[in-house]
Amino acid sequence: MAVPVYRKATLVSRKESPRGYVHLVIREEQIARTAGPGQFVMVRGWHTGDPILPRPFDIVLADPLKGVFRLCIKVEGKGTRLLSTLKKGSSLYVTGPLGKSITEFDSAGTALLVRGAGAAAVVFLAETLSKLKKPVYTVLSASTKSRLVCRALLEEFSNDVFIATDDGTEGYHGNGTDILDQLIREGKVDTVYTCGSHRFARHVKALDLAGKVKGYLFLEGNMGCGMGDCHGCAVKKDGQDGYFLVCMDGPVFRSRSVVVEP
Amino acid sequence: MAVPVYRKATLVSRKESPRGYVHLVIREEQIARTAGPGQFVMVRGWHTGDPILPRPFDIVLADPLKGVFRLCIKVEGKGTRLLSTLKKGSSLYVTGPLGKSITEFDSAGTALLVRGAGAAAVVFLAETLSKLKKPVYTVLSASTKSRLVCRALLEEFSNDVFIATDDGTEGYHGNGTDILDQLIREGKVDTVYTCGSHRFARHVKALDLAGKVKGYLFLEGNMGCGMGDCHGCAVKKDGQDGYFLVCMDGPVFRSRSVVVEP
Amino acid sequence: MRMQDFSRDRLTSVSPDLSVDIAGVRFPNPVMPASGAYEVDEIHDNFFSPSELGAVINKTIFLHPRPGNPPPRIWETPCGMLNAIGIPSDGAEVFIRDKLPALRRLGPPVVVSIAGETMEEWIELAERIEATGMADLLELNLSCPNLSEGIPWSTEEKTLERVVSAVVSRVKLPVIAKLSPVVTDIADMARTAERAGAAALSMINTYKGMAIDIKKKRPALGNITGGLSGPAIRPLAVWAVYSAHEVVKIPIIGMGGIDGPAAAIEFLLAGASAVAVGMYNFIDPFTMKRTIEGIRTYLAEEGYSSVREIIGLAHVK
Amino acid sequence: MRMQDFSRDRLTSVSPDLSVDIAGVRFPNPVMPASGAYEVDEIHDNFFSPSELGAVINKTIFLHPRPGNPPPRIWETPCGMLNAIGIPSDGAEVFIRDKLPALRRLGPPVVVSIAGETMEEWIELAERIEATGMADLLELNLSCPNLSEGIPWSTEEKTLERVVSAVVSRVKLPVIAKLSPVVTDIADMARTAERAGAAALSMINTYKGMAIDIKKKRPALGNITGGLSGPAIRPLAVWAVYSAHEVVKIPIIGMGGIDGPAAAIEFLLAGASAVAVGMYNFIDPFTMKRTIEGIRTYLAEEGYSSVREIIGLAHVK
Ligand SMILES: Cc1cc2nc3c(=O)[nH]c(=O)nc-3n(C[C@H](O)[C@H](O)[C@H](O)COP(=O)(O)OP(=O)(O)OC[C@H]3O[C@@H](n4cnc5c(N)ncnc54)[C@H](O)[C@@H]3O)c2cc1C
Ligand SMILES: Cc1cc2nc3c(=O)[nH]c(=O)nc-3n(C[C@H](O)[C@H](O)[C@H](O)COP(=O)(O)OP(=O)(O)OC[C@H]3O[C@@H](n4cnc5c(N)ncnc54)[C@H](O)[C@@H]3O)c2cc1C
Ligand SMILES: Cc1cc2nc3c(=O)[nH]c(=O)nc-3n(C[C@H](O)[C@H](O)[C@H](O)COP(=O)(O)O)c2cc1C
Ligand SMILES: Cc1cc2nc3c(=O)[nH]c(=O)nc-3n(C[C@H](O)[C@H](O)[C@H](O)COP(=O)(O)O)c2cc1C
Ligand code: FES
Ligand code: FES
Repeated sequence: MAVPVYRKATLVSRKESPRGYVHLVIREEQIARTAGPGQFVMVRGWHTGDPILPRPFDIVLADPLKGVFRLCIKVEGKGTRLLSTLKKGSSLYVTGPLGKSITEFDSAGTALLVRGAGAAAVVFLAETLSKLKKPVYTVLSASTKSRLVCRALLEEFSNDVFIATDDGTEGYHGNGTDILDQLIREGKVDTVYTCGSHRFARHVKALDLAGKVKGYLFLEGNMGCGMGDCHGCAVKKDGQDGYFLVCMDGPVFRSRSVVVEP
Repeated sequence: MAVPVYRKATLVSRKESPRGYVHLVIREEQIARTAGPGQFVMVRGWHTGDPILPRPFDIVLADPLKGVFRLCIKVEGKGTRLLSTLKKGSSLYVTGPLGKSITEFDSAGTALLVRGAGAAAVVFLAETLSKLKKPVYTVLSASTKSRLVCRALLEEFSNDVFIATDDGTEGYHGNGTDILDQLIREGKVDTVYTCGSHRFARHVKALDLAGKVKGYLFLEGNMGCGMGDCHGCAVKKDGQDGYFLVCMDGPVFRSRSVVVEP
Repeated sequence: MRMQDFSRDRLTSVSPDLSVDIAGVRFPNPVMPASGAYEVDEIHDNFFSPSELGAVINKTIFLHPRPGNPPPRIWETPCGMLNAIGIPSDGAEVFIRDKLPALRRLGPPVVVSIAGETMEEWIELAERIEATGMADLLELNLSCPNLSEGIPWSTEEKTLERVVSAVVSRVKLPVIAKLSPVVTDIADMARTAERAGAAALSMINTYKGMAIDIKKKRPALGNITGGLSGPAIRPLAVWAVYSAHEVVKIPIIGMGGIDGPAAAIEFLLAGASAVAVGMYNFIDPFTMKRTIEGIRTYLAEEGYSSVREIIGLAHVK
Repeated sequence: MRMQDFSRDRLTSVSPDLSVDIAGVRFPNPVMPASGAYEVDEIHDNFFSPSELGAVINKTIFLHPRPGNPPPRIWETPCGMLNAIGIPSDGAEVFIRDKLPALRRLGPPVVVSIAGETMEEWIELAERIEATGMADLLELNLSCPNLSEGIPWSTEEKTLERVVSAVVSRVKLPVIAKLSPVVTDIADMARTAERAGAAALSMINTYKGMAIDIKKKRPALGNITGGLSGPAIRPLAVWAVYSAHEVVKIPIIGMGGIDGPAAAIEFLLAGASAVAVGMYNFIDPFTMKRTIEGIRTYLAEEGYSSVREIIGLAHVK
């Protein structure tokens, strides 16, 4: 396993796309060199104060040669707002890579069912699978066309990207799970990763329990440290007592092993 | 009296001179228009956190036409360090002008006895006196030549600037009070303002009590608000019970009216 | 056209009612200054008019003049500050003559904050304030941590009961008991104050703390210890209000680290009927105005027609 | 040449001694983790070696396994955080088999933090830890605010006295009593713990607090309340240590909001013989290392030859 580092790093570029999502490219060579799909970093763009804790973000892509990695951040509250206003050249503190890297790639076909900032979580996996010439089908969902996230990247690494919007402004007018079900019926996928929607998570877990796919969830949780110190990021185990820690046991979990909140 | 405003203002330029002192020029038209000598502003270049309170700084000069005013900040602790790293174009929150403006200018000759950041406090007064064609003699003291603050500005507005350094690297090798005493003996000054040294303050107060000059002190104190809310900036009255508030009753005090700390 | 008029009507009709009732006194909105952290004068009037506040209050007065503590009186801490002001006071006479009439003229209900050094002083001061006819509510500062006279009145149940019931028995004005949080369980103190006849509670005063100046190697404050206020203590204060709300029926004025609408709403949801802003007035003199406006926006966005609907809403039944 | 050698000698001789004595155990330096806020594993070893610490400690264990509280377990607050982890624990057996030997091998003194749900559990657990021969000190977590079993053991003098003296009478290991600050006067509790036989004190555990999620209009934590830690509480914790130092002779391990050397030095000057870093490990995993180095620099610059010279120095006599 790659052991994480804590470093002062430099913001080498920032871009907003779509509105409300900023893409940050950060220079930190060791993280760029050792990160794998599914891993995340803890980022702090402020000194002690309010906010005080670092924030977790998935590594969208890492370029070991250039020594940079990319995040895609949805502007939500205090921390993400501050991060979104950082200017090129600013310093930030990053700890990573954190969490378990995905290491099994032996599926016949993989579906990525994502929505909102959840799209950021699976880009690295899509890239890895595409390098391994494994078929990747992405179902990218949003409320409306202008809220589709990481679309170009996912198109680059997927065999096919299916768009689903709630209002029908682009692609399928309806629920992304319908497209997933269709892909399964067509026998194209035996493995599904999902991120960004509780509804998706419940659906994938049901498919997993029914034996139709191997289902995986990218989970979140309020994180204090990202490295097992605080025990804050608990998620309930399914079928046994106790909790997993998202930062140490995840952030990617087999869907049947965890309780999905309603 | 000019009533203070609380505004988001813009940093239009910053310059370090000498090392460890930054000069900030801030655009805020109302403050620039209404400020008078002896007044100060409370400045915050951060959001809630650590530091949290605004910091007080004397208005070095105000340009009502350009709508800007200037501060000269000695880098001391957290707050001044953060202020010193602000880049041109940054926003800061300013409240001002605060404190009582100096309004008596009928002295025959005025001496300004200053050291360190204390030099920043008297520039505005020197400018005002020079506009009124009143003689101004400045005694500018420092540990060594390279620590002389606001020298060029004081030279511009004073009839004479006498330098005193502890190590003799420039000007008089010794205590600035010797030069002051000489000016008084020569009959050039009947009024003294001092800032930046407890030793100077004690000396001026002694002269004042002895009836040799009208002595005035620029006082400091830990300030929470700068406008009379917190009662934090207390300074003990001399000759009577109780305290003055530096922010409301000062920051400039007749030296005989206050207790000078040892 | 008609459609537009109609929707404008609807918007008007849902503009939420901000008024609250504190012990029979109507506050036009639930936001007031905390005692000792906001002066009514020309400077402040220029930021926004104190007549827009839910209520006004003076810095605690004592019967006799007091000089306050020697400096340093304040010290910054992470997201907070320590103060050991020591309540300088002009005494009752000057207050009644010079300051109270000015507060009265502003419009909002007037809360007069008082403190006594002895039981007799509490009673005399309360009676003198009542006699002016210029106060709507009396707040007993039972909780200042900076007095050398000993521990605050509200950290011991019997003492608290004694002073509150003594004052309540002598005046008709509704009495607010302002409690110290430096106790094992503040809900017990809230219950005691209610039983003793308090018509409302102010919660909380500052927490006892200290800082050390590591350059001087001495306590940073002239008084050695001071009271901690500011956003740092907000989670403690919200809990104090929440736990008191579970056991008392009288209204609570919540405070401790309120820096804007979100924080104020936390207190309302926890069970405060009104809120007070202390330290943050120093940092942003518009905090109270922003808070009033932000509460209004929150209520409108969340579909409430009155602030009273959200008071205590966070309680898990 | 001789001159140079001489001055190098002098420099060496003034390089300050960081070691302290806690209840007869020598800590090579006064900086350790706070229980429950630092794991010893490969990840952390990669930042800096835990063998550089003044002491090591485990997250509090109970006799039997416990799952901990439902999420959300943590919530950020201004300059602090609330936690309601609920002390998930593998229980004594797994701890003694898997974790304790790893702590022991690191080098620094090993403090084992334990808690019981009943008097019998306290005693059994203490005896089992002592029997391993792998602990140097036993820390009794008498102060966790997140247990549903009732109020912390150390908020009531009789209970505190009972549990400390029971454990002390059964084991030879020096016992550290970790106190809750949620009391009217923590100095009383410090005195009680000393009288009951505690060989040292850890001060303080977290303050009871809560936050409300204003979007959900519900308490932010799964457990409703939690414990507040971080720089926000530092002025309260410094006061706790300072006031206890005035009344007890046993050494104090100070903690609460330490984020680097300056904060640690505040605690030492207030009377702590060692310090512990909790929440700040999450924010900057190098905090403890920075703190050790910064204390050394401070001592050298201020001309002290041992950290012991500054312990309690801020007390105004
Ligand atoms: C492993 C992991 C990977 C993530 N990857 C991404 C990503 O790639 N892109 C992205 O936009 N977002 C991602 N998130 C969510 C992101 O961390 C939160 O949106 C962010 O922390 C919110 O911070 P804030 O200050 O803006 O919000 P605030 O609401 O102000 O935060 C307040 C507190 O709540 C916590 N918090 C609030 N919402 C969340 C949340 N959803 N998850 C965890 N903690 C939360 C914060 O850490 C903070 O302590 C990820 C979360 C996790 C756990
Ligand atoms: C009326 C007035 C005018 C001033 N004018 C100038 C000026 O023109 N140029 C200049 O360089 N300095 C000036 N000062 C001093 C300046 O305000 C302090 O140096 C500054 O507040 C230190 O902040 P810090 O965060 O860097 O220091 P820190 O030591 O980190 O501050 C910690 C706390 O102590 C308070 N504090 C520390 N030192 C002082 C001090 N000397 N005076 C007041 N509060 C202090 C701070 O407000 C803060 O709350 C003035 C002070 C006053 C009261
Ligand atoms: C500088 C200062 C002075 C205070 N003076 C008083 C006072 O005179 N009477 C009183 O009841 N409370 C006083 N307080 C306490 C506040 O009213 C309030 O209870 C406390 O500060 C918590 O609110 P905050 O965190 O918003 O400041 C004072 C607080 C500060 C910061
Ligand atoms: C996430 C978390 C978990 C904690 N778990 C424990 C624990 O298991 N046992 C214990 O004695 N204290 C525990 N504490 C309290 C700390 O040891 C410490 O006393 C407190 O957090 C104050 O220090 P700090 O402000 O540096 O965090 C915990 C604190 C945090 C933040
Ligand atoms: S975030 Fe701290 S243990 Fe997972
Ligand atoms: S700084 Fe607040 S009263 Fe002077």
